[in-house]
Amino acid sequence: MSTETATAIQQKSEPLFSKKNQRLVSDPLNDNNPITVQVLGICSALAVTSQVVNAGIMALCVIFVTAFANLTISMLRNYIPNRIRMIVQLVVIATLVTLVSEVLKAAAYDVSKQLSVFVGLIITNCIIMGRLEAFAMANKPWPSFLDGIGNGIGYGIILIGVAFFRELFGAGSLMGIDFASQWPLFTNGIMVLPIASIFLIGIFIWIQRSFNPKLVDIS
Amino acid sequence: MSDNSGIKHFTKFIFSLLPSFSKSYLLIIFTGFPFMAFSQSGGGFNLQSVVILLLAATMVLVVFLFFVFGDHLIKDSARVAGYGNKANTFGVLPNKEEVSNIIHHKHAGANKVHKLEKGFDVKIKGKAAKVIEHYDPATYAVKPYDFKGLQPIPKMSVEVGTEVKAGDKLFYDKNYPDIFFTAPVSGEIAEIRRGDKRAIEEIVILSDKRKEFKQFPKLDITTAPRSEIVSLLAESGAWSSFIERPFGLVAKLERVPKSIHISTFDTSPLAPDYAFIMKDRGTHFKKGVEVLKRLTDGKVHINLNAKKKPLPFYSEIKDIQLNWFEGKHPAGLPGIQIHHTDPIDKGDTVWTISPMDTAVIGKLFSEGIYDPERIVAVAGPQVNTPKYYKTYLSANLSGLMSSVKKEGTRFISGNVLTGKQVDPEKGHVGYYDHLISCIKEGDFYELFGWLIPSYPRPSASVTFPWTLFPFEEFDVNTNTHGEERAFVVTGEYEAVLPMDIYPVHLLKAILSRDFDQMEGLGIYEVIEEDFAICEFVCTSKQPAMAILRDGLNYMKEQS
Amino acid sequence: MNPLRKLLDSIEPKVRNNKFAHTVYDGLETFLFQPNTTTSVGTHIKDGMDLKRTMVHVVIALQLCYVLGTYNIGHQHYLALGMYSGLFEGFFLKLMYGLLQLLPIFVVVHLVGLGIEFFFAARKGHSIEEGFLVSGALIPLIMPPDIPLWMVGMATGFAVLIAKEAFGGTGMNILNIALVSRVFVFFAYPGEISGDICWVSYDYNIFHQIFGIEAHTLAFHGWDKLPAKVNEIMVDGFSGATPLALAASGGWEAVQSATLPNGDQQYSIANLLFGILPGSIGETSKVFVIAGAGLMIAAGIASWRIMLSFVLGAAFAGILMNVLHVTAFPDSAFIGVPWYHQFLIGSLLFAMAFMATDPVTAASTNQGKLIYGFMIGVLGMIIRVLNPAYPEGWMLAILFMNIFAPLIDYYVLKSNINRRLSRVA
Amino acid sequence: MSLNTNSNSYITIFLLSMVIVVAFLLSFVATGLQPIISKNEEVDKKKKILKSVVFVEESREKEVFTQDFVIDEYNNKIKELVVNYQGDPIEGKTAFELDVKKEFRKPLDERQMPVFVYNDDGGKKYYIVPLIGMGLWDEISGYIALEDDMSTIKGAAFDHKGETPGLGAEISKTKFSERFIGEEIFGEDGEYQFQVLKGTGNLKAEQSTYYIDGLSGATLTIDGVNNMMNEILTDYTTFFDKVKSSS
Repeated sequence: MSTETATAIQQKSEPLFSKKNQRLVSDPLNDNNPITVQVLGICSALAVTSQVVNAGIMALCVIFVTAFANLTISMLRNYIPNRIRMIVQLVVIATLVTLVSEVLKAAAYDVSKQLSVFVGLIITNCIIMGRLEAFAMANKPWPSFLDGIGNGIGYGIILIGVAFFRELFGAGSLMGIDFASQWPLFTNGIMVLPIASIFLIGIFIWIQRSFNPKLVDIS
Repeated sequence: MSDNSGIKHFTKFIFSLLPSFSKSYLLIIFTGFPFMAFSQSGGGFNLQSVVILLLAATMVLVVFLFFVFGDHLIKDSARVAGYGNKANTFGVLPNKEEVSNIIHHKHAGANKVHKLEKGFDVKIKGKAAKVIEHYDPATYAVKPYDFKGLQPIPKMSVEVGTEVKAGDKLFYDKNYPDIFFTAPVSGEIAEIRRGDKRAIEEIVILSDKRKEFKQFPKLDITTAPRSEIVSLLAESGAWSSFIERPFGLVAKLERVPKSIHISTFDTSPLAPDYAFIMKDRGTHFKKGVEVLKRLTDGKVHINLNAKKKPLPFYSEIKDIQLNWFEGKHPAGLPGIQIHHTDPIDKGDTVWTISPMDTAVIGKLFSEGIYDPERIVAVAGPQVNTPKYYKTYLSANLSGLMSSVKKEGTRFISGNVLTGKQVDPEKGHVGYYDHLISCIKEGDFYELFGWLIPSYPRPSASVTFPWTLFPFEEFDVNTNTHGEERAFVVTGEYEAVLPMDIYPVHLLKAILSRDFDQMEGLGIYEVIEEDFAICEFVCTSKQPAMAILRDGLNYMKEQS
Repeated sequence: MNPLRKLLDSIEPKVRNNKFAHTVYDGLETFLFQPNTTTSVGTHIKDGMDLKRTMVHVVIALQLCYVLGTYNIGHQHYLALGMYSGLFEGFFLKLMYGLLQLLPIFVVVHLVGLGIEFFFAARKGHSIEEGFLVSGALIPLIMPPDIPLWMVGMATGFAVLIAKEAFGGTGMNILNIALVSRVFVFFAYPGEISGDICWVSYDYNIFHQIFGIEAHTLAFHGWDKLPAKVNEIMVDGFSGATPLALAASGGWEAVQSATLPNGDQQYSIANLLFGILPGSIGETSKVFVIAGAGLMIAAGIASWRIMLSFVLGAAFAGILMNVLHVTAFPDSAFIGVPWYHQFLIGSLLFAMAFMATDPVTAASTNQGKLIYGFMIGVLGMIIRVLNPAYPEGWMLAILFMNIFAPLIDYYVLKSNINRRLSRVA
Repeated sequence: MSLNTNSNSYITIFLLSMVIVVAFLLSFVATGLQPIISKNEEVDKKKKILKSVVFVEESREKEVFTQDFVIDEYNNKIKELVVNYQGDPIEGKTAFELDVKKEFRKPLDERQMPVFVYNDDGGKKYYIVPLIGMGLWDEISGYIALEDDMSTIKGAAFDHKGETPGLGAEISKTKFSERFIGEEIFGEDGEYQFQVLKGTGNLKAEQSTYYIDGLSGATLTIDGVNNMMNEILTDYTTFFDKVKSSS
């Protein structure tokens, strides 16, 4: 994430990557993961994780949308009328999602076909709305942007993690490269079904909680 | 009377089966004969099958006649030997009276009998023989722990060395300063034994054997105001024999219960025969009931066993309600009886008292003395000659133990389900107990004990071969027969608890501290002793009574 | 004292400090010996019945199914290959074939299942619970006979891990463990558990080779009978189609008219009753399943309420189907199968006796059990007959009702609560 | 903050300006990308058609069917044709743009039926017919290519929307579609004969060119495939006959 911010101008006294700002990105990766801890955005995690490539592209889309929606809303936060802030947030998200969807159709038609409605459904992804309400409305643009990126990545790693196992054991391939589909072990029908994502996310949560003592008290 | 006649038990058992079709396996065996006959001949009637049928019938007849003649012979020889009228109790077949007792439950007359199908009798060897011996030990001790709902450190009215008479105040609880706990006998306070955190365990009285009683005023029950009756009961120490439901605590002075229940029989394992204990105390009992009538707005309920002929004086009392019950344990517990006759709802208060304590109250009002005479049964497989002892409340145990095997024995004041373990030397009988149970400790391993049990043990499960013979009594021990597990098997609690209550769900509601659910599922209607049989049968070995007490305490705090 | 006891006592100090070793030791010890613990709080005596004994009675009730299942695997194998077509011809050969086919499955199930149980028990510092005794005995019986061992292992692992340990171990699971393992195979490797060829074991595994079962076939019947050519042999007249598949395509007539290569009726009533037919390992025999169910009811271990209402529910739905057949869908074959014959095909009775009655996952109130059983009966029959994709409904119906069992209990309890409240009002 | 962000006029102005900005942005992007997107869609459909006649293993599909290859191959080798039920060509219609699903719902005499004719380098002609029908759960579709005897199958490719993974869903795999190659549809007398059998390992499939193995456990999806092929190919018979007699 550091490459894309290299051009950003040094702001005020606080360094660009202060401890606090680093935490904005690293927190959602583990301690405050939007999927495994906040249990948001599950619907798309179930639907688009049958292949790593799809999941990766979906993750990129979400990272893009969360980051820029956060950025936009944060910049506008003092101008947005409170009564219609939800609508404004929605319009911003919808615009970004439509952009993403169009670009995807042009650049990677196969993937966009497989992701089908789920790109459009990023609009309803609770993570984005949640971050806008909880963070971007009250913070400056740069931290908001970082928060968006962090949450997007937090979402993305779980998505790709789930997709990794689903593709490996469901289709016997990885990143679309088939190497094991002749072995029945790697053509597990459950892994092809969306229900596998529930198990996998559950197992991820299980593993995460048994290694991260901070999370145990939350439940 | 020969109590060891196994054959007699067996025939009794057969007779008890005849009227009830719930246990029909014997019927199946008998109806099996003709079928066997037909199957021999491949179905259809022919000469061969008829012959076999006749042979089978003849065999049954011969066996029956053998029993009848043998029985007559034994009875005749008993008569010759000089047993006189008692000769009728000998023999292999039950006599007429016994049979009619088993088959027709006529004691209840035309009254309604509450037949409780559910329940389980834990049959243990060593029931007390109906012999009374006098017993007056050196020490008696009152144990504050016996009274539920009291602070662990009561306020003492005496100190070591004080001379007391029977009925003199010993201590009271700070929260209920009007209820006194008094000395059962006259003597000197020998010791105030303290336990953890200086809680008082026992107040030991060295008996002077003179039996001096504190004289209380003799109140006229019919005219004295209720408040005076109450305060006399509270002053004398007889008050603490009232147990208040819900929660099963010592009754509060200010409450007026909607009814008072007396259970005149005990179905728990090795239970003393109340009819035997009470048979000479009719006048005091009747007087006591008159007192109880003044205490309640509602009725005094006397709950009788429909299977036994009741003592005559129960039915002589006017203006009370007699309820007849029939069934296995826990049919004799007041909690179950109340559930069926006068259920406790939220806000209700019901008191229970034992018939013996009622008689003590009767004596208090007729003679003006608090005379807590007790007849205590010492019973159990570890006792050589189980019998009854006439003594006073809270007697020391040491002298009772002469006929008991001490090695590897657990001594329990009360029955084996709800009693407390006591020390055979220093221990004293509990306040509410009329029984000392002596059973083996079960601290030994058993190879494949869960699969192939090496000795008979009581069980509600029919997977054990000996459960086919329900007359058998067991030499029990305190082994847990398995480790504690999560609740897995369902329906086993319900099968032994004759109440419209879901015990497992109630316990789960307690564990999850769900106030509304506990109340809704009827926690007010039960106390620990009602769930004792559930805890006994539990295959998961869950501490049902402890959980229930926990829940009751929680409910009390919340309300 | 018992020398075995002495041996255990001498081992104990050595494993005391190792958590895992101690759990294993504890499991072994409590298996061999009833422990010497005595009562401390509450009642002074306890019932002789414990969970181990309860569970082992279910396992005992399954033994007849195991025996017949073992023989049936062998019998169907040789039947499919056109050898020893008489029921008792080649008796020991068939028994041996079945045993060598079943035993590895049984061992794998227990290795995987107990391994996971031991691991979690050690991790939590608990003693090993006996819940897997029953699950482990049930899982092999509901698998197709020629299922690959690794698949059984995975299914068992999945079931124990996801359906049980994740919920907190024995007594806490929501879903029936054995059925979860089967549902795993069903959805993960559908090719292995559907269609006509999976219900008969054609191949020879390594144990068959070691013990010379394959060599026997080779020596006495030639190369033709070896599995490489199985397809041709099948076409010669043996069809692995189960009565269910036949009923689904052609109704009861199709079941009755199926024949073996030698011209005998394949699914006579006697064969259906005794379970001499292709199918999952242990659930084919109606007679032995009923015997096991009877034993469990007599021993008071399984709920007769669930079984009874299950049968009533299935009969009710079956009759309804028959009525529909007459009135609305005269063309649909499966609907027209007489309801009483529905009991003879598929695993209805096995599901009734051993699956629906699992006390942990079933409804826990007595009235609840009646509703629960009835609903399974109705639902299962609907899935079996009306659903085009899933050939048998009980697995899904039971799992479905497992989820609803707490809801049923909730309403039963609520009625109890209302009864109590109405006393006050 | 002096700005009263809650006044009605402010809200109206804010919304209006936002809508205008967003509308401009989106329409700009959409118009810019439209040509690329529609080309993508076109290639996708052409690829499906080509897959039935150019057999490629799944693993190599991505390498072979590149965008350029598809467009070249399709434009150079495929001739589109729309026929009516009597086999006569209908002018003024492009087969590529016909909505097959809608057409096959119409009565036979109103139907416009697309045919794609593939001319391979050796001068041979293959006739590709679209298939559409119902599987177990949802729609199944595909293309089947016939050689110019109008009976031998050159190749087939199937697609589905929601068949059971591992069972019915296998029809979209080349493992299944390659079994069609070389089989025959119509018998000696011109009757429809072809059938996908139940299960695998059928001796009948090895011996006869009219039968192929199905998928074990996916009886109902296979029934769907059979029905679909039977219905649609029978509808084309008059056209096939005409082609045969003309050649």
